[in-house]
Amino acid sequence: MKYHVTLLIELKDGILDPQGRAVESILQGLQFKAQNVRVGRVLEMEVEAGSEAEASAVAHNIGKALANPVMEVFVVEAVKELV
Amino acid sequence: MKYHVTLLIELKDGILDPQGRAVESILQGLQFKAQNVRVGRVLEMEVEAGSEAEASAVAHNIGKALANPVMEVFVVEAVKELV
Amino acid sequence: MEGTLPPLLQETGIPLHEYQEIVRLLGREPGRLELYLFKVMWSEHCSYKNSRPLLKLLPKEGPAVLQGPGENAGVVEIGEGWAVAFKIESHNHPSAVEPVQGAATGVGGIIRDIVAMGARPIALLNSLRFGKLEGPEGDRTRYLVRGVVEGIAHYGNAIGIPTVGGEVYFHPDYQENPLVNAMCLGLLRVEELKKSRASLGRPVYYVGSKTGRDGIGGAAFASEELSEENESKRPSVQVGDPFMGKLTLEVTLEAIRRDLVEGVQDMGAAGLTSSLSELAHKSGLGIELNLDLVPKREAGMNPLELMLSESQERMVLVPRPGKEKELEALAAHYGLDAVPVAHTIAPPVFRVLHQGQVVAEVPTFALADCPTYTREGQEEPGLARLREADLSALPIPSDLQGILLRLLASPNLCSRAPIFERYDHQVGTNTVLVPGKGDAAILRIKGTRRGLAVKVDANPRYSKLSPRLGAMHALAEAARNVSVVGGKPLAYTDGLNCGNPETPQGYFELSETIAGLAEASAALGLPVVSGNVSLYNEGPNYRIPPTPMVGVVGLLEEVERRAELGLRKAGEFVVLIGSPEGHLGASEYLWVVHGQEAGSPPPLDLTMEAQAQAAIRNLIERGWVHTAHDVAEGGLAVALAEMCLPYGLGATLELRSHARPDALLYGEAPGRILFSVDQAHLQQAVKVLEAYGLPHSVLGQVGGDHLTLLLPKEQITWPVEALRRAWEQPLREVLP
Amino acid sequence: MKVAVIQFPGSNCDQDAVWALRLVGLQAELVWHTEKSLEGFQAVLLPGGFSYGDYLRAGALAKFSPVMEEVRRLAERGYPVVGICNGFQVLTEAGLLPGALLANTNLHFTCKDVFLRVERTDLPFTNGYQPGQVLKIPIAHGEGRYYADAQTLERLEQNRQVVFRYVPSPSSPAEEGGGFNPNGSLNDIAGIVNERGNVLGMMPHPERAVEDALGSTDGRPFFSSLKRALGVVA
Ligand SMILES: Nc1ncnc2c1ncn2[C@@H]1O[C@H](COP(=O)(O)OP(=O)(O)O)[C@@H](O)[C@H]1O
Ligand SMILES: [Mg+2]
Repeated sequence: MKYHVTLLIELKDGILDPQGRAVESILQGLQFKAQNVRVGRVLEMEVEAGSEAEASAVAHNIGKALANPVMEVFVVEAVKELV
Repeated sequence: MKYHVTLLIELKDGILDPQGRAVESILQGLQFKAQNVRVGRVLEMEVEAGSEAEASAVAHNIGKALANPVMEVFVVEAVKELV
Repeated sequence: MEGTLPPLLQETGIPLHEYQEIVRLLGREPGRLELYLFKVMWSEHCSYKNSRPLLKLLPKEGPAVLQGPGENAGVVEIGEGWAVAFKIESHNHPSAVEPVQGAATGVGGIIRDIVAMGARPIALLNSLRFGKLEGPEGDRTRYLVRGVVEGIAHYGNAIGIPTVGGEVYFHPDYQENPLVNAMCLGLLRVEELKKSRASLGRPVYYVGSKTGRDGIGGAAFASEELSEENESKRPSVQVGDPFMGKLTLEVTLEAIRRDLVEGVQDMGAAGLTSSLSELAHKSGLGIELNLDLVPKREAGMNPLELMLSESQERMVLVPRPGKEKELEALAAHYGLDAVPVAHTIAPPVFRVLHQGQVVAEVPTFALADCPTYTREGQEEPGLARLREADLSALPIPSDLQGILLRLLASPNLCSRAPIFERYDHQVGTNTVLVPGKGDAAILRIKGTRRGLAVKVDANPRYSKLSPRLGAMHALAEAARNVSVVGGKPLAYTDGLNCGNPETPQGYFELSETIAGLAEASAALGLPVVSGNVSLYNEGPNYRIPPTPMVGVVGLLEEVERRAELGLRKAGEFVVLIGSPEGHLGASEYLWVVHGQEAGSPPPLDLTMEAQAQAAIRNLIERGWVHTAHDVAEGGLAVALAEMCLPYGLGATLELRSHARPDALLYGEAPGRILFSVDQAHLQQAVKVLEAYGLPHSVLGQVGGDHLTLLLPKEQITWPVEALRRAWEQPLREVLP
Repeated sequence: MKVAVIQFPGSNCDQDAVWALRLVGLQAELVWHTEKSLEGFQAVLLPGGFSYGDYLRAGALAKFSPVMEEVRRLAERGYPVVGICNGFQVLTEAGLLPGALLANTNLHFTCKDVFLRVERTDLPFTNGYQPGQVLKIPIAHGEGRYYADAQTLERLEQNRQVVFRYVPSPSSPAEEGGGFNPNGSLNDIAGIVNERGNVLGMMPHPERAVEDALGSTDGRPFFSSLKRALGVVA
């Protein structure tokens, strides 16, 4: 079966996020009340797996392979079966 | 009240995503069965708003300001009240 | 407090005798925070405790030197009221941990050192060392190469300073410990030279990014061996922000141009601790810092974290009396924090306040006066035997033609375009000799007819087999590279990367390297004006070869009178300065073809070296020579091939000598320079060489699309296209 | 006749643009991005660099700068507006030019000489070139892949809004087959102009090719064209 996976890869807390900082100052300039903006990457993909649990596990391993453990954390945001 | 907002900004379907392709070939090299990988951005931030609906609306406007409609779409992925 | 001492010593890793010295200097036991201030200031990185006595050997004076070692960067006068500031700095350990950010922050850090002198940075260079590309280790090497190159490009391109040169070596001894050194060059008006100084009672401003928990303890960390047990000590990764870097640079330079500041200091390793205590110490004053005023990125940072943070993109500015508001307005214009976090005081102490309490108070001289060490060195056993190996019995390969293709395709000799194409080498529109076009980069100075030539060099194979001779070669070669483009070498900066100085071998390599540099400096008349020492590049199972990365800066009075390395005109004559025979010892050929790293690096006659360099500069200055190239790794055949590649033009040349053909084609020797000259000037050029007392030979003529070499007993021909194919590909596979 | 060179925080080719403009005898002045008026300027140049660090997307944050309203006004009034590299990215982000610039297909910053064919010489920026002339001009960018949807592309081609196109090096036609397009731009587009012909954006850097010392002078007519268009007598 095929699953659609959404994976977020974000900077660890405490690691400087220059992008987030720049976006935040622009948003504040535009009068948005936004704070602590952090910018990360989102990966969307399709994976083959026998079950949702298996797809989750695959997504987890992919996160591990792609995130830089020195600076980043990842979250498996969603796993959905594709029809 | 403060809300935590997660916003995804992604390339429209059909637009060549070389980064997605590069990630896909890395993943396939690692024997993952991943396909149609697309790479976008995730923004996490805190916004002030009177209600969840209002926070959603703010997030929506931020998405509009930051995404480029020529090639991108945005999704307000989550809005959660912060305690 | 007393009771907590033993664990505290364990925690900080300060040796007992140094602790006793601290107690003596203070006249009391230090508190925990105070002890940490000593820990970072007395680290090798900040105190040079093992290298300072040795560095004293280096000649530091010259007529053009405005500022020698001791400030943020060295400064040399270049005429018409202009001066150039430059320095090299290592970021080896951070780059091993996180290659992209490690390299990026290395670039950012060296830029701030140049800016702190009042100079506008105009060029960046880098000197990189990696392990093997082949075999199972290749994956990690490629990961590091990609990351480091990306980091350098990311920071340099965005901040808008061209990366105009550098060098890259692959050698198995760097497998566990890559080296990333960055050099920056800046231009200033002589009257705008700034130092790290403040007068009494002045507010001291913190300008730039907010402070986070970045790289806590990084300076101390950099001086420790990287080992598994150390894992927990790893600081949180420092992230470079070239955007903030650019704003900080503009604020600082504008403040200097408008004469708003009396002193400038960058905040580099050991952050607030080192920048403020050194500023006070150099000014003969004390300083009082209020941590509550420090702009913070994260909540709840304690004094220790604030004092040790190595957050990037921060500067220290001391306004002139009455200029405080103007400085604040200037920073606000660029959207930067500018806060008077400290002020200078008469008692020579570094006093730190936190929430109304004095949390540390130590004499500034005590922090600066780390005990120094002179040790006994001893050469690695077995190395002498390796160096004295008899290579005369080495078989002469039958396929001399194919060897050139192999050498051109070897990682140390192949095209660097896949790397430098990722660097903006033209921003600023001053780069008149871009990477790949010449042995050194040339930058013109707008508004004058002058130009600067710059190159950084070091041959790890030479230094491994003979640290002293290797260091001499590094300086000779960097200077030669500057000379062959037409620049007169003025001074140099050196990045000394070595092993653990506390071992006899590590100390031997460091001291021999410095001794070699000192000897070559004196002979070539080149002072050192700045530099960096990175020690402890060693682990339980490895030690890097001593790697003195020497960055030479030279002046062209007429930037139009310069040479590049490509042969451009058919019919020109190719002339070799020096002997056609090279040495096999420590050569690239010996390694690539025979799999050996042995023998001695070639002998170096510094008098002849200086003459050869003067002669080629003379020929370029006269406008007779537009193409020149030094003969380095890979020998004559490789150098000639490199001259054919830029314009696809070949040559037919005769090498008259009875040496073994492999030594003739691929042997190495210093002081050798190839150039081309048209018929009209050939005789005169030869006369110049004779006047300099230099051996030389006219090898033949430029033309066609083949490189043909006539040896006494055979003739070898290569299509230039075939040479190009071999040379272009290898690094493309690493950096597609 | 004065050209405003806009400085965004993070612009870094601003001084180079001023240098090139002055070299051909135009007056040029730097204008900080918070300025709200461009009174007294007859043309605007948005220079290369990394405005706001190119964070989020190249050019994405600069479009919010106060000066951009005024740039838009001048553009609407028909004044020449040029965006080079990052400036081109800002113009597309701000909607002053159609399309967008995406990450190069090679996924990295690329700095090298490329070849461009001049497709139109009836513009204030190109009147000094010959039709079809091939120029050697450097690029230096990581996000230069021109993209627009099919209708927009077709309209651009029909209206002759493509001004510069990447072409193979005249000396090594071996690159034929696409290798000459450095970033994967659709239709090999290197620079475009708006319908009215007064707003131009291009990824290559003509200001880096204005003197022999820099290896090419092919960018010089770009600035002298502008000077002629602005009616400055040499
Ligand atoms: N190998 C060396 N040769 C010459 N000068 C050196 C060397 N190493 C360090 N120096 C000089 O010692 C001073 C202190 O260096 P460093 O602590 O690296 O400065 P910073 O903290 O400004 O980076 C500088 O002036 C530097 O140029
Ligand atoms: Mg410094």
